[in-house]
Amino acid sequence: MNRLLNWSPSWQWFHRLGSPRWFYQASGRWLPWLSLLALTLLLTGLVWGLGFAPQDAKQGNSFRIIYLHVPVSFLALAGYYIMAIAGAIGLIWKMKLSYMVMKAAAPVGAALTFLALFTGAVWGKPTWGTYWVWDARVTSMLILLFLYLGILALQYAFHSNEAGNKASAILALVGTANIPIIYKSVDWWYTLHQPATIKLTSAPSMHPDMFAPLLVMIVGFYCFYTVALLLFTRAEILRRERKSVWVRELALGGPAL
Amino acid sequence: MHGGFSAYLRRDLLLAYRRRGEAASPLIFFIMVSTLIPLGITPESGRLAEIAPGIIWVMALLATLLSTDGLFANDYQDGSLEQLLISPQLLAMPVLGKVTAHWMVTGLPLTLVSPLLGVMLSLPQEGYLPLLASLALGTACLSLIGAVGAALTVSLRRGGLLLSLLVMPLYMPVIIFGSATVQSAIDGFVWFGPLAILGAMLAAAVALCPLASAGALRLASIN
Amino acid sequence: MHGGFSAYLRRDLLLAYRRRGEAASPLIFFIMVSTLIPLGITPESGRLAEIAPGIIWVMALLATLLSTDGLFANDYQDGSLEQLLISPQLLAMPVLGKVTAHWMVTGLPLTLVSPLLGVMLSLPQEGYLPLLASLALGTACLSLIGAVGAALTVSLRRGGLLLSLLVMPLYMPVIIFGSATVQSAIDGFVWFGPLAILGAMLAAAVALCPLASAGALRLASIN
Amino acid sequence: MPNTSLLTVERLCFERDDCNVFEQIDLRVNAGDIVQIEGINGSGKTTLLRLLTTALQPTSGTISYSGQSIDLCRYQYLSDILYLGHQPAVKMTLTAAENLRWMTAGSSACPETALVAVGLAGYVDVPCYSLSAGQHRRVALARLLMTDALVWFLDEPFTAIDKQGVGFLENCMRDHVKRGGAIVLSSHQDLRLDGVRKYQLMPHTDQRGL
Amino acid sequence: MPNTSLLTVERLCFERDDCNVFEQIDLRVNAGDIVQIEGINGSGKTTLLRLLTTALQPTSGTISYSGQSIDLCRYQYLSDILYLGHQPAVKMTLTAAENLRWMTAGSSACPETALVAVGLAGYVDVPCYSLSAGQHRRVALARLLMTDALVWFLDEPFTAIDKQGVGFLENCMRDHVKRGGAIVLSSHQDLRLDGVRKYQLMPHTDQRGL
Ligand code: HEM
Ligand SMILES: Nc1ncnc2c1ncn2[C@@H]1O[C@H](COP(=O)(O)OP(=O)(O)OP(=O)(O)O)[C@@H](O)[C@H]1O
Ligand SMILES: Nc1ncnc2c1ncn2[C@@H]1O[C@H](COP(=O)(O)OP(=O)(O)OP(=O)(O)O)[C@@H](O)[C@H]1O
Ligand SMILES: [Mg+2]
Ligand SMILES: [Mg+2]
Repeated sequence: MNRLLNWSPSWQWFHRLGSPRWFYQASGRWLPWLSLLALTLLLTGLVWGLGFAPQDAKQGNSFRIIYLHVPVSFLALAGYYIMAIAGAIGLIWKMKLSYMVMKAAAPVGAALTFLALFTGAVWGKPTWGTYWVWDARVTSMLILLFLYLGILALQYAFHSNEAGNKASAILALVGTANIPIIYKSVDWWYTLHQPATIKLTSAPSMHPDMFAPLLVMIVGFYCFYTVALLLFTRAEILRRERKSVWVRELALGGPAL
Repeated sequence: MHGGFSAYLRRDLLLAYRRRGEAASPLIFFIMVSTLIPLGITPESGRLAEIAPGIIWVMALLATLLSTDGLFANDYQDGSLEQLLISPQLLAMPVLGKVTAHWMVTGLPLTLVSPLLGVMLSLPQEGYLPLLASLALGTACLSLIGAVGAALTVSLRRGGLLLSLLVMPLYMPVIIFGSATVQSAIDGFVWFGPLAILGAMLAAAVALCPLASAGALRLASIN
Repeated sequence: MHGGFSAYLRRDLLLAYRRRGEAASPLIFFIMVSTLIPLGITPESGRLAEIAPGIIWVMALLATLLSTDGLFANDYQDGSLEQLLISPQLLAMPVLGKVTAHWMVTGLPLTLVSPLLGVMLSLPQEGYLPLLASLALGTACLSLIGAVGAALTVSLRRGGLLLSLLVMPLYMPVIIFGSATVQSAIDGFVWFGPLAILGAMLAAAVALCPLASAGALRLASIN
Repeated sequence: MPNTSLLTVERLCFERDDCNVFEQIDLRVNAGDIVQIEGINGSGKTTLLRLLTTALQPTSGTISYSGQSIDLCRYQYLSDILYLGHQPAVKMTLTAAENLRWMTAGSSACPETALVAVGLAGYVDVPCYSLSAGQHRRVALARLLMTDALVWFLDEPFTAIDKQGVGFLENCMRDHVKRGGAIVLSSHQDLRLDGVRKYQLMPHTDQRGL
Repeated sequence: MPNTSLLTVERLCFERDDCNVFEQIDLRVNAGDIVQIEGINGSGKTTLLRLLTTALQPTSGTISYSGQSIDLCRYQYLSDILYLGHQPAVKMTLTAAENLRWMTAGSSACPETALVAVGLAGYVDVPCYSLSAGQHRRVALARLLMTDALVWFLDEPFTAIDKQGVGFLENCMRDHVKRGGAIVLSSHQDLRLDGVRKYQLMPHTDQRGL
């Protein structure tokens, strides 16, 4: 297996990607562009959505929180899978960088999940009349937050970086199976007891004028997520490689990246 | 030695037998907390009956969770775990043996004593059989999932509550289907559906959890 | 050093700070189990509201109970307890210091986070202030009483669940008056009565529990 | 020193679960003495030391400190002794310096200096979980450099300590007794010090094979 | 023995959290060898033994058993070794005999005989929590009398053992190597055996003070 990795040329990119130093330098080149893109998209989406999109017939202006809520929720979920995949790659190919990405994805994801819950709760007050209901999606989101927190806590509870990385990767993988199960089960369990009075997707197929800014926001948030992930990963790389020659050179005012 | 399965099963049962008082604790915890409920919530039997399936399940879950903590901790402290890690056999088999022993001294007695709590919490007649069946399958799932958490936290001194953070989210599907089994029986629906799902979860857990625990245990020596 | 009170308070806070992840666990346990309840019992806000005060109190009790286990266990294992026992000062003061630290890292955060759970379990508006007040007093009682149990079981390896047997009966009055405080506020009665009783219990516990724990700790070295 | 010795043990008996661990121990420790308790494994050395430090209560017999029963001058006695048991009482999550500062609270000496003296230079601010077995014990042994205690009770102090460390410890003990202190220790190794008095503990005859 | 040695360690490196514990260890252990690993506290003796027993994974370098990398003959290797670490792996609630029977499951020798041989006559059926520190370690050491393992790894086997016990252990080791076995042990004490090869571990220079 190892020999395969070493000799097959098609694996070279993979190996290079595994080098923290290469990644640090490359991501340094991508970052300004990505940040710029994220900023423009988010600003456009926000101004468009909050200022120009038509008002909702039933919900009035309160619906505008959708422009925050939906992208954040999407990314909170997607972020978990990104984290789990990074962990799996780390476990299988013993790739240091992959663990660093996983470690960076945990706080970002946890923050996004919290934001999703928070925006949802704020939105819930005007629409449902209460901040909180035990609906399938809401519950699975809460459990997602717990999973994120568990991974964060586990990571920091270990003294040894290596053990912490492997442990959180294992937990992330076990959790991956859990999210769909939770979602399905809560959905099923809720409908067993009473008809679905509250559905998140109650908004009838959206008006295109409302939907376009939402799309912009979603793409913008994806870019923002990438930027955040890169920043956290770079910080982790510096911390982890602080003893290596290239980081020392960097700290001593080496070539700007 | 069947890859260590039966050896570890027997040893852990012997250890539990030597500390009978301790081994009975989850059971007593289960009973005791269930008596706290009427004190804290309501003594009216009508309202108790409504919440009984859920309460019994939640308490069974907590009792299992609390005893899971000790699954590998003693072995870690006295060096037995290190010996296990360098033994030639596949690690998953001894782990499965230990989990089975754990279930036999916690989940099984809990299941057997649950009808008593049903009486105390005025559980309706139709609920007893599904309660027994769902607890039997469900607590086995809980022991298996708990083993993964216990293995992950074994090298962290006093990981007991961290453990609950890790495994509680993984426990949630079990409790949903567990209490749904009982609830649908009480409401007059067929209760094989949720029970079958519990069975499927158990099958998956038997296959995967010992492997995940074995992987996690190897981390203990690195830390 | 004020008879060791502040020294031990500071040390235990430092230790908790060093293991922040662990120290946050009772809190997380509290939140997590409170989410189990709707899953296990019912998600309807009307019915949740009825049982919310009791559930929150039972869960706060369990969270405190679980973390009590570690109050002296670490010190026993690494030999610090032996050193404490042969130190010249009165044993009760260090014990009180340790219990205070324990309350500050479990009971206090639990109290502060309880309104959040109130929201999740649809606790009626009038219940929040009494919930906070009763939890603040009550968790302090629980920590003090728990210390006696922890001291009694410290020399028994893995006394976690045995501990619960010992202290649970002593916890009952606390939970009765604690949840009664909240319940009577919701029902529109004056809630100072039960709260005052909680306060009296706390005063008695502060006076007696450190002495009882000190006595119990001396037994640990005999075993 | 006058004719009252620092520590006098008279007819000390201890039984555990109706089974005699030892009978009738008589021992005098004067200022300047090093008493090494010897005996095969299980002969009761640890038990004796724990009795002397009041961690255990004797079944009968008396222990006196400067001529006074230690039950009467408990505070004084406990302030004047130092006990290093089997377990080093080192907290894993604290650094070596924090541990030592905490263990010797009230002492005016500097923990960092003591740690460097016991060979832990470079490990002063490292959390103790990442120390080796011998380094753990060294953290605890650093207490000896910082204490004002008159009587030291050391239970197998050389466990896990390397040769150079043993030499250092022996010097430490020599200095202590020169200053008028006294030491009671248990060890299976012979000390390279002059004037060590050995006290041989006989294994109890009352075997537990009932 | 032919020119392949029993255990060959080549260019073994281990780093913990990017901090070298040691670099480039080369070691050959032949049948009949006793290798004593020496070094000051914290020099990495325990770490080396745990690497050799596969409890830790080396950062680089190879360990081979009878000329084959131990990753390839893992089952065979682990069946042929015995490791006694710092902690004796003795269960407190089981009796000495039960502990030993359990630890040596599969062996045909009689645990009671072995316990008597290590000086625990009268303690065979006593729960281990009422044994002294040295007696605990003797229970674990009794494994040496019952095992078929070829290579023994012993981490400070003389800890807490009295003089007579040390002599007994040394005899035990002599017999083992005479039978063609090999022993790698760490100890701060000098062994009174012939032909002990010493391997000196240097403390790692890469100090952790950044
Ligand atoms: C704390 C409460 C809430 C949480 C945790 C939450 C969670 C989520 C999640 C995870 C998603 C996207 C994932 C998916 O599409 O499957 C989502 C989408 C959405 N949410 Fe929420 N939500 C909450 C409250 C609300 C409220 C109060 C409303 C408004 C009535 C709402 C309306 C929506 C809409 C319209 C979508 C997009 C629907 C879709 O494209 O599928 N949510 N929410
Ligand atoms: N769990 C750990 N985490 C981080 N560093 C550790 C850990 N255990 C040991 N070390 C470090 O590794 C080095 C080697 O430790 P090791 O236990 O192998 O030493 P040793 O030679 O066995 O010492 P001793 O003679 O004291 O037993 C030490 O400097 C120690 O500080
Ligand atoms: N907790 C206990 N309960 C019952 N008996 C005990 C306990 N601890 C020790 N003993 C018994 O008391 C006797 C003396 O034990 P002690 O630990 O004092 O021996 P020791 O001389 O220190 O031995 P070692 O050299 O092995 O440290 C032993 O025979 C032991 O079996
Ligand atoms: Mg002893
Ligand atoms: Mg060592």
